[in-house]
Amino acid sequence: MNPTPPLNGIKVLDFTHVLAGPFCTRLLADFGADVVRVESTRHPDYPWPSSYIHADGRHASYLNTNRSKRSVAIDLKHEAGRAIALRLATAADLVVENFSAGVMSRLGLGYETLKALNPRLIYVGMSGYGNTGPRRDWTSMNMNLQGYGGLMLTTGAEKDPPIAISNSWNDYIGGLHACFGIIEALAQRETTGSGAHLDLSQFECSVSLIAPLVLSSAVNKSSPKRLGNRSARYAPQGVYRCDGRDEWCAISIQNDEQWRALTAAMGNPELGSEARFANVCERMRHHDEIDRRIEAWTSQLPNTEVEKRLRSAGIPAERMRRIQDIVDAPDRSKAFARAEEPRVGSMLTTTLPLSLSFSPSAPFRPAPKLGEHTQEVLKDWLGIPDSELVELNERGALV
Amino acid sequence: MNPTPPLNGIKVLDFTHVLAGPFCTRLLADFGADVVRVESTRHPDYPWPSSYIHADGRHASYLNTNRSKRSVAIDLKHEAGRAIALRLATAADLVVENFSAGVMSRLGLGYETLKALNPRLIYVGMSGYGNTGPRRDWTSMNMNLQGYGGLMLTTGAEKDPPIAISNSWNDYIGGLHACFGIIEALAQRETTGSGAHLDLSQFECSVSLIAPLVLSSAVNKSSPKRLGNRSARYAPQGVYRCDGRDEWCAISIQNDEQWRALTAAMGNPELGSEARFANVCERMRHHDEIDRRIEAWTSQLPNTEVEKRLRSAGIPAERMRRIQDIVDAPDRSKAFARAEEPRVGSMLTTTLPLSLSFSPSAPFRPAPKLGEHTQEVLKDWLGIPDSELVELNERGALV
Amino acid sequence: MARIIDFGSLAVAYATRLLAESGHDVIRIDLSGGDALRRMGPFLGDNPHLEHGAYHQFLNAGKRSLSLNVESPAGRRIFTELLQKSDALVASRPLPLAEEELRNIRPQLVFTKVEEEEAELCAYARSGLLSLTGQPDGQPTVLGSHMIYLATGIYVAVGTSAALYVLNQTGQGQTVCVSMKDCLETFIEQAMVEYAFSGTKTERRGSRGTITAISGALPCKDGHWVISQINRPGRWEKFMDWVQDPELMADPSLALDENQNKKKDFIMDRIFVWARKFTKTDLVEEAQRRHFPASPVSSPLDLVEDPQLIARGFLKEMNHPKFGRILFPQGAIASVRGNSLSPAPTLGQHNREILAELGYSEPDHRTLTEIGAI
Amino acid sequence: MARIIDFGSLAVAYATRLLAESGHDVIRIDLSGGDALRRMGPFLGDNPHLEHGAYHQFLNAGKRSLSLNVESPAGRRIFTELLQKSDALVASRPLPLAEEELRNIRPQLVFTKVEEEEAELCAYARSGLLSLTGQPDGQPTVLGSHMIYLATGIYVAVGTSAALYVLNQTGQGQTVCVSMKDCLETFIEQAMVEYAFSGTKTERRGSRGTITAISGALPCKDGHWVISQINRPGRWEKFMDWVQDPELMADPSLALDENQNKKKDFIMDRIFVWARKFTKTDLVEEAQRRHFPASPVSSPLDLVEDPQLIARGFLKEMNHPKFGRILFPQGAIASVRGNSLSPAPTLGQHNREILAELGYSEPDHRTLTEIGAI
Repeated sequence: MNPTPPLNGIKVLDFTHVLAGPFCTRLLADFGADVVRVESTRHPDYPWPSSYIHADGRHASYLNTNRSKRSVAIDLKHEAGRAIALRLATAADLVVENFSAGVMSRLGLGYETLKALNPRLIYVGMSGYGNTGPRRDWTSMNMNLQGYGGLMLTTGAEKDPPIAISNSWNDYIGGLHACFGIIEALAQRETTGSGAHLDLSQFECSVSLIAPLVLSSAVNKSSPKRLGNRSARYAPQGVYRCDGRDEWCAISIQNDEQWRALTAAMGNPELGSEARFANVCERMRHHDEIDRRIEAWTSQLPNTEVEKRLRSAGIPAERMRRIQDIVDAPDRSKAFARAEEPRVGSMLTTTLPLSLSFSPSAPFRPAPKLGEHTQEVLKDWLGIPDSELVELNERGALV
Repeated sequence: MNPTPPLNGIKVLDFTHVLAGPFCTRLLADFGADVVRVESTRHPDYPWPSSYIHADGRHASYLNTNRSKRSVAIDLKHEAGRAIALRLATAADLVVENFSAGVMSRLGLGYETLKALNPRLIYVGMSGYGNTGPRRDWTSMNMNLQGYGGLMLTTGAEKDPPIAISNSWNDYIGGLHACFGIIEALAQRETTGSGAHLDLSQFECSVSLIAPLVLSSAVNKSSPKRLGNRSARYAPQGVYRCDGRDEWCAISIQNDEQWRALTAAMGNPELGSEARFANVCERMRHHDEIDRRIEAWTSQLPNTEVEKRLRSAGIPAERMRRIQDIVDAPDRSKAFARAEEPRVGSMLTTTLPLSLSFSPSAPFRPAPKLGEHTQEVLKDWLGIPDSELVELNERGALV
Repeated sequence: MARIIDFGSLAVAYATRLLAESGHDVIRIDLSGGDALRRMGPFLGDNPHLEHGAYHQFLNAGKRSLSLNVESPAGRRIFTELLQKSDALVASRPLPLAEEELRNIRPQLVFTKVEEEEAELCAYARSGLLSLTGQPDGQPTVLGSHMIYLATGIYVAVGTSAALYVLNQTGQGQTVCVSMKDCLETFIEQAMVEYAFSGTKTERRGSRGTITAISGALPCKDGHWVISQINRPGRWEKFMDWVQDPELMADPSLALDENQNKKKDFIMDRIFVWARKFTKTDLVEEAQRRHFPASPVSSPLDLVEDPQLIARGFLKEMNHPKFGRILFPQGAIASVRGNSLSPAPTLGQHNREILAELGYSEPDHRTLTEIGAI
Repeated sequence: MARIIDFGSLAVAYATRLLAESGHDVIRIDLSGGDALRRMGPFLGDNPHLEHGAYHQFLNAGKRSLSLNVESPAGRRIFTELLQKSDALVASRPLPLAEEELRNIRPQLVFTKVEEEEAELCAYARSGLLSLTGQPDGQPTVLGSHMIYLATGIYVAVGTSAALYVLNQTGQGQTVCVSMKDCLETFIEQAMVEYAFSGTKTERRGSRGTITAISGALPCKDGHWVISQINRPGRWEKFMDWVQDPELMADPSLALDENQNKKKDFIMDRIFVWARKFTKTDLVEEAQRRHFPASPVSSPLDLVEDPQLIARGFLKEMNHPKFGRILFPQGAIASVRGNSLSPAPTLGQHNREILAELGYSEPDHRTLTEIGAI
């Protein structure tokens, strides 16, 4: 038996847009699933305003997020288009959507309808708040979930304003949870023979990541203190300003030995033998003072130098990398790889940052043009003859 | 300050007889207390029938148990004798007695009487069952306490008859507990200024040593299994018959490595690699079989040889020593030492098996002849002039 | 349902938590002295105790606990026997046996080998994410709640689940390798794409959005709220209908993307002045009525009472043996599946039943306790 | 009241138990994974668990528990600070610091250094005691209930108490050395004396006495009882009044010591035949009425209901947080002093209060928990 990717042969009908959904189905594609995006010129995907847009309307983010998938163009508001979508869903293992609550039902593609046609279907909703509950109709964006989901008020120190991450975050968190739920549902289908409806809430995915603090608040009747860059185990710990504009180095002193090594590296070994800094409890008590002492030293040096000196002394230290440091690094990690992308020659794309020793990942394929695979998929999945395709096209269902 | 023994200067008035009491006061004497035995020709001490009795009526056991003490002869049934005893008790720090319940009171030497005369007095009763409770009038001997106190039915294996130790045991246990209680009461007197009445029960001292099993029985409503020579942690463990009449060796295999070493020493290394003996759980299950295998080997060899071979292989093993092996051993332990004893030249006696780095033990002195120190003690403690002593003697109070 | 051994730190614990939410039999191998997870605050009832850690109570819910001294021969043996009866081992701790031995013992094993970073802050700095988090003029800051371990844990769960699916389909075991370092870098995807395609260098912006001009957290009467106003045709006008700010309305050109982006700080400042008169609830409910993505900014304590989390069963009442009736966060997967998790096990709570499953007797159990193997 | 640190195994634990019975503040330093004492069966409720061990529950009653990883720097520091505020350290475990350091840290310390034997059975064989225990024709056997450790423990308590007394009187600290090996040998005193004075070699005799002819345990209708008939003038006749055995009465010379000793097995066999028709209670009560030292032979379960132990408060009802209302053995010293002991502490139960006594804050407590120092 030749090893194949884990989800080889799994047919995914992908109704998702923006980021969380497409990110999830890209993971499925990397695992070898046949992901077919249902798109339409009437409703172009709008992931985020990007500085790169190709002539075919594809943004940079689309190219990265939707590579390795196929695209069928179907006008879901057209009766014949909807009929084709129903037939595709009947042939699919998986339908994924991240519309607002009720949209799929209004299109006649609700779970109950599709389940009746295909009892083995796994149907995944990925809306912001889920399709039930008082917030089901709320719309949400990444920043909403960062705020509502608790990230902003658990990040940063006591008395800081809410702090966000200036990047998508919840989309990835939601997409990863969905991907996990999907593979699990596929496995369980092998035992039960039945599909499933996963009405995922991205909000809940976000809250899950701070759930220990929610639990603590539920029992203790107060939110735990925000620690900022400090630790309850290690002291000192912080991100220290270095020489240069907005340059920083993270340092984490995990034991007394490292503390002494730090003070030695700072040229201040007598600090390391002071009783009031001798152990972690004392250092916690005098953290502010210690931070000032450390920063007086780090601010004289480039962060590369701080990092180098501390690491050679066995101290956990990492300078703050910027995006360009990561992307341009000669020893760039396995998280990114170059993929063929005809529109730009090749592009850097995110990989599955994990490897299975037996099952390979699927090779990268370029993001599709809108409707690029309509004919191919309708033949592959449904065996629809060219004649019928021509007719459907003429009726305007495949746009 | 010259170091002195811990209880230097403490005056002990010792009304004890047989073993538990005299053993306790010998410990006090070794700690430096001035122990004065109240004796009388009318009631000679009768510790146990011994093969050695000196012309002055002292048994071997008396000589060992009552060394380092002084003796005053007082007839407690004589009114003047009792008066002297009361004056001694008034001067004493400690009165120790192990009569049956009520005897001291009938002699007019009960706790309430003495306390009124000497509020700082520590008064210690050491009867079999204590001076209160439904068994207060029961008489008891070492074997009674071995049986009633639980030793006999916790020693040995399931279904064995009761098993005793053919030696005094509970007397030592009771005596040691009393000694501890006494030193504690002395220390507390320093803080409180008050004496105390310690109504010790030798029975309770004995039960204390198996109290974990009593507690277990209280909760589990059944006695725990008797393990004999086996262990709940180690297997195999046992006392194995060796070549010769009634020769034995104790072996305790505390881990898998020792098990393999044992089988190698037995010339049977394949046993050590058998899966069904590979770990302690398996060896517990097959303990009977393993014991047979071990004994088939040990019974071919003198126990000295078994011990030697196993110990050189790093296995805990000790041949069964008999009394004479211990006493005659050239490297005899610190538990015994020779002491001057004019009746026999010198004798082997039991020591305090512990050392204090600053406070020395008191030197050994020979056991007293009956009344040997009457005059001396009455002078030392009470300042009674010779004339009064002569008179008391004449009245027959000091016999 | 697979049997899965959980032998790791935070990322592994969240991965196996997800597997437990999904219905698998997860056995956490606990160190008898209590591992770092059990020792991680905050502590329920403010009691620093191995059974009170909030991370332990959340992450170990739905699992069974076997306390095991894997360094003792008997402990290693139990580990081996458990392995023989398990489908997956998810581990970031040093194993008591070599990797090739695992395969000999259990050829069909899914072995997920996770490299978790020891120094959280350093890992975050190294990944590039630190440069995206914090006030522009202040110290950049790590995400709260040790979230980056849990985020890594989802990848661990995904990889394990995929390998279990392959095992299920083909009988083939395999090793899944996941490094926290790689996982963290994937989360800069959006910034990476912008930079790779057009050289845009994303920087941290406090609590404001990067891509969308009108996006971020703002103070209001009783806390903070978030508005995220995607600029589609007609949206700006609808937004002004609501906000009615004369200075903003004085410049109709702000309806255009590029102008919004140029003046985004000015716009946000005006919205701030307007919004601070209202409560979170007023603002968010009115915004949602008008189809603007808005939301409150919640503290963990706020979330305890969230009607959506309660209505969907994400927060579900549990009668906890130690903490009584509490609202317990079931987790995103359990919530979707309608599962309720058992409370986190006490240390070694399932020793007896797991040993019995491995064929050990009651006396064996006692012996193994006495020798300190469990 | 002294503060005493308990840092040892069984013998030390019994010594410090006695000190706790006596009213001292005893702090047991517990290993965070649970030491051998906590792992020693039998287990209450038959549950092999660190809080269920009968030895732990008895020996640690009345003490406080501080869980401490003395190998960590912070743990060693706490140990040191505790030492500075303590009067005695009773230890058989390896110390986290050298002995001379102890004195530097706390010159007035009473340091009781105990050598406990690892291999109980071997220690017993080596001491000579094994040759005195068991059936004459069968395997000699160790005393039950790990009693020889507790017996050693009394010496440890005595030595510690004496040194504390000296400390109290003079302010002088010192080191007390106790070896289990030496202590065990002292218990052969009686046999040693007989041998040393007259060459008599005592051997084991099952459950019969050695010195007294008519002495030992005999079966009766419902178990066993013990008779110990010391031969004083007139006693034999009084005994015969009761027993009324024609074969014994046929030989009036048995009233003499030497004859009793020569025929002791014959006498005991006759008593056996007579006594097996009666119950323990019948025999013992009648014997005591007639002033013969007799007693029942009790199992641990029998002792739970013993009226004397209950009447004197040796067994006292305790409302145990884990096991409910139970009769709890207070101990021989507590019984004499009328003290009631608190239940054995759970592992680390007093961490908070002891750390507070040492000047640590609540946040310190959390940190020390997180880093695994406690």
